[in-house]
Amino acid sequence: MNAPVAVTPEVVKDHGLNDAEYARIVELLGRAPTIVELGIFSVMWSEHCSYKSTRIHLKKLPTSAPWVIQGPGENAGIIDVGDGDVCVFKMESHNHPSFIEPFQGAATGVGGIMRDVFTMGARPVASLDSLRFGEPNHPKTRHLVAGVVSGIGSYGNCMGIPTVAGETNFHKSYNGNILVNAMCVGLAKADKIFYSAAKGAGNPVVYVGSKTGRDGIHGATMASAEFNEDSEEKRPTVQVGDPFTEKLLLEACLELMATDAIIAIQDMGAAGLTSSSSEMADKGGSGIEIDLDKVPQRETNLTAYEMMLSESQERMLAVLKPGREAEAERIFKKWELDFSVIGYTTDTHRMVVRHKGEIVADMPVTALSDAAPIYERPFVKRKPTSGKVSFEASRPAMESLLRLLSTPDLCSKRWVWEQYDYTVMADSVQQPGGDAAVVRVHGTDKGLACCTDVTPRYCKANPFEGAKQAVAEAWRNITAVGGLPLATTDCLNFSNPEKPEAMGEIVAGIEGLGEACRVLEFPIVSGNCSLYNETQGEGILPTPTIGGVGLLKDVHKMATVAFKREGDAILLIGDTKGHLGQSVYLREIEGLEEGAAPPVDLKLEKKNGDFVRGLIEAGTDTVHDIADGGLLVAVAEMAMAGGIGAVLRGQFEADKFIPFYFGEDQARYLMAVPAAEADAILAKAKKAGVRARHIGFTGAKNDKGEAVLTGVGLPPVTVTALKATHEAWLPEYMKG
Amino acid sequence: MKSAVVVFPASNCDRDAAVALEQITGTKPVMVWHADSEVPDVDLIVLPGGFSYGDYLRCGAMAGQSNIMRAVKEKSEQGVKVLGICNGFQVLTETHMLPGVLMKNAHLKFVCRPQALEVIETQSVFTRKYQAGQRVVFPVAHGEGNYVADDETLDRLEGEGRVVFKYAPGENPNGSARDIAGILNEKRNVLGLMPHPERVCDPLLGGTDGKAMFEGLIEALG
Amino acid sequence: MKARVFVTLKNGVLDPQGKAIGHALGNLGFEGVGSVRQGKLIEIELSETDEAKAKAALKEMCEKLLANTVIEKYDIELKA
Amino acid sequence: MKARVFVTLKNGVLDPQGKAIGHALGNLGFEGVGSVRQGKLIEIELSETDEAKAKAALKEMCEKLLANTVIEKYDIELKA
Ligand SMILES: Nc1ncnc2c1ncn2[C@@H]1O[C@H](COP(=O)(O)OP(=O)(O)O)[C@@H](O)[C@H]1O
Ligand SMILES: [Mg+2]
Repeated sequence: MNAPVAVTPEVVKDHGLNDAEYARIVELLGRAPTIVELGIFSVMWSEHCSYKSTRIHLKKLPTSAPWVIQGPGENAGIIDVGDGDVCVFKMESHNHPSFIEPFQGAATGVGGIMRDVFTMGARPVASLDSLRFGEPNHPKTRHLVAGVVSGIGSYGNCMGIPTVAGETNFHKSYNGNILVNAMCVGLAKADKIFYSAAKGAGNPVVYVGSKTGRDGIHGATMASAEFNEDSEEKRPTVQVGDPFTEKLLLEACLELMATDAIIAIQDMGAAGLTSSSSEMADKGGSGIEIDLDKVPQRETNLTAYEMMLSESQERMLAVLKPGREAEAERIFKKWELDFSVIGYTTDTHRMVVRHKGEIVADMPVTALSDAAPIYERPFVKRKPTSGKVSFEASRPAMESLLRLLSTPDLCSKRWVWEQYDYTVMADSVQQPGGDAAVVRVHGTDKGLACCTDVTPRYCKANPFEGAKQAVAEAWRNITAVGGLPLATTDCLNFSNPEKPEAMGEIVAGIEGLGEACRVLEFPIVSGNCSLYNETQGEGILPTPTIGGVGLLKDVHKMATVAFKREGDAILLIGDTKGHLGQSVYLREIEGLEEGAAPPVDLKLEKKNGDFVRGLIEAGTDTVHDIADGGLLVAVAEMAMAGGIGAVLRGQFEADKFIPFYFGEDQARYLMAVPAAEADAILAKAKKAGVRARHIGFTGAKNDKGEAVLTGVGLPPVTVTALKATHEAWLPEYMKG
Repeated sequence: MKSAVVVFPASNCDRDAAVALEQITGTKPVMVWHADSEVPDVDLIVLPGGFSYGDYLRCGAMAGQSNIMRAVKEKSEQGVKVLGICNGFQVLTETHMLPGVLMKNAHLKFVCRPQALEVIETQSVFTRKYQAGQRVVFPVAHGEGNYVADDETLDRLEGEGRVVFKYAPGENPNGSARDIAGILNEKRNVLGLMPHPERVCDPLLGGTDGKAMFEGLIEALG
Repeated sequence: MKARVFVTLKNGVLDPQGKAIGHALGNLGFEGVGSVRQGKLIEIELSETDEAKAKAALKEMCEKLLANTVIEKYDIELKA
Repeated sequence: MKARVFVTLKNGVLDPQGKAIGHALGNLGFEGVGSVRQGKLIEIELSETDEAKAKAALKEMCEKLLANTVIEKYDIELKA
């Protein structure tokens, strides 16, 4: 791209702009765009940056609550967590880059989301990762798992931010299109929040961080185009992450933020300099002029086009109060980072870009934001799957349990999280393996509970109920550790919005999220959409990943899943109807993916959850929500975590074992309480109108004195044997 | 006891170390920047964990060449106690203040987990509050903790009672020679170890086994 | 036969390690150090004695495993 | 002047990375692969034009920073 490129119809098409969109650009400018302007429009109007297919639907999501300080629209969402502390968080996808180069793709995904959080003045305190891979026996899967996990670890570990929770699942629909969703949670002080609105004219615009190279040009447009067979061949330049520089950038930014020199600040993420400069001007109602000759450059002969579209990592743009440049420069030099004043804000509402003495772009700022196309794409809502499910009622439940515990989806993910430093910062009070991670607010007794959740097979069967379930499960996981769920972030991974069926999944999914978030008072404060997740026409399972954040007033009262004492009564909270449709049991044991997704009664969720949280606040310390795999899997997890056995004595008929043990009814929890307190709790539940049953005791042992899991229809198996099965699959698989 | 924590670019356990020290000693340690060339007058210098300089080239290599390490070395020669944790241990071997090197973990992956250790040597200012043979659990979190030295060095370390911590038998997380987790220098005033005692000084974080190290230091150093 | 395979980052790909090394050399007082790039050197012993065949095998190894050709390039050197 | 510095593990020092590569090559079906060792290649641009002086500087860089001579050895190659 060294010689000036003519803007021909082919060039326009290569930029992913259709005829109508191009005509609109010409109309907005009153002339044909230059190549630089075309590039700028193409990234800003891409699906990734403009949300053109989803914007009208996203408007339906609830985004406010008394504790929400900043909803969607900024770099990250912000909620009040009391005492002048605020929590800043967001999740983002890095799916396509991670498929092409798993290590760097995942690493830069983590780096990008961390910048979104610290650009708002927050110190990141926790990182989470929601991962979906293809089938284990697909030839690429192992390599992708290894690369993605070590990429996430290498970035987070070097940054010194604990990676505390996530998900790791496998399904054939992700064979050619894995999902890597990274979430970052940070803490700031309410009076030290930074925004991206560059208000006022004549203020210096400064560039800080790493130098600009030719990294990831077209990254943003790549994330918006369907994969086909030769995109692996095209091999677009992937970005390489430099966590060391990012760590310096974090410290330098926080140091500068401690002064009052900053008017606005924004990281350079997708579409780098283009999106950061135009969005800052747009939000501030100002204009911006930048001179590309002042941009620190890593390579020679970078064109204006390349500089505007480069996605080099670890860079930030800030607008300072006039006269504060030297002070800021001193800080960035101390941290050995590049610093350059590259322009000024103006009052023209235009973005003007100069290069080598010439104006290479000059456009109204709103042309890139408000004027971006919005589509009301046609959609059809598929009928949700339904019908009776078939299963063999007499199949031995214990054998099935052992098999389930060693399936790719239910096995222990220790192999993953042991590659992440989850203890750094010395505030991880609940570590991976529980329902939600809990990170103490440094220097206080408060804790943030966080988790990521979604069950894509439910979303496929019923996009609306499935999306509700994702929110409900996140809410439940936070509740299960004793947290009050406050707000969510999302990563809406769907397939091609230009196909009415897929668009139908998107629309129903967003409606489901909206309903659940409203009823549970769990608003969405940030997030992102990743569309076009399909390979050769085959879409992924709809995967609206939910990242939840909640608050514990006192981390000493946190609950964990591990059984803690022998002789405790095991209580089951919630209704068990034995819903086997779309369950893991049906898929793994019967080989069937059929039936309706479990219905989610949000009022019931709330009632049961509030009841459980109340008990935790009153001292109950052992709680687990019931999710994938059902009740028996949950009991096994509690036994394995505590190294203590259990006996289940069901008052139910023999032909109902399977639905009782493996059904995936929602709104349920298990807890273990001292036996002497069980009756009082059951009475309390009755009063609150919450279904609760005493289903067994902890502490079962065999005649050798070993802890066992046993019960009606369950011949005893030692907890050690359960654990061995549960821990074996992933490390064995990764050995190859 | 007066203490200092050295901060390198991309140190990331500097705060953890400072919090543990403050909690136990009651006074805030002095934070010393890597580009400084002097260490204030203290009784204990901590080289914290992290990824100094991104751990690029070799872990600890670039930090080992920093201004401040010249000063730390001098102080240690005067008898000031130096505690290198994780990346700090790597820096100590890179500056030859401790023998041997820390190579990539034998399985080539980063490993983070609670790690059972055996206290081998209690004749040191760092371990005097532990019992010989005591089992403790400290977290490990490193990609390069595989201690390597020639047999002669290893024999000497063991013979002179300078191996203070070993990974519990059968639980070596990184392939380290003779299960070595932490060693002393000849003068016994410099300790390097891979596991993180500063992350287990609070029952909420999974234990308090690390506390005795800092309590021992206070007892000895006042 | 002995082979040396050099795997280096493609031009234009950011090399954080090289950058940091260059920086450290500067801090150590070395002057006139320009760009620094870090790559891998892999030494392989092969039982194959035919040079052309060995080269072909090595090339395949690079493509399949030794180099990540999205961001790296490789060079092969043979010694009998 | 351009220099290539090769930093490799001394003989006798165990090389888990090399071993893992050897293993992976075996799994991929490559036959006749003997020992595999992995080292570093560092490419440095120098403004120095005198070969002897450049060599001396590079040697010092290796001793001070680029190699850990407890386990590594180094080799310097100069190109004008
Ligand atoms: N990629 C990952 N990174 C960190 N932790 C993970 C990852 N995958 C799974 N985990 C952890 O493993 C545990 C089990 O995961 P999952 O079965 O998805 O939990 P749940 O059913 O409670 O949502 C959780 O504690 C989760 O945080
Ligand atoms: Mg759960």
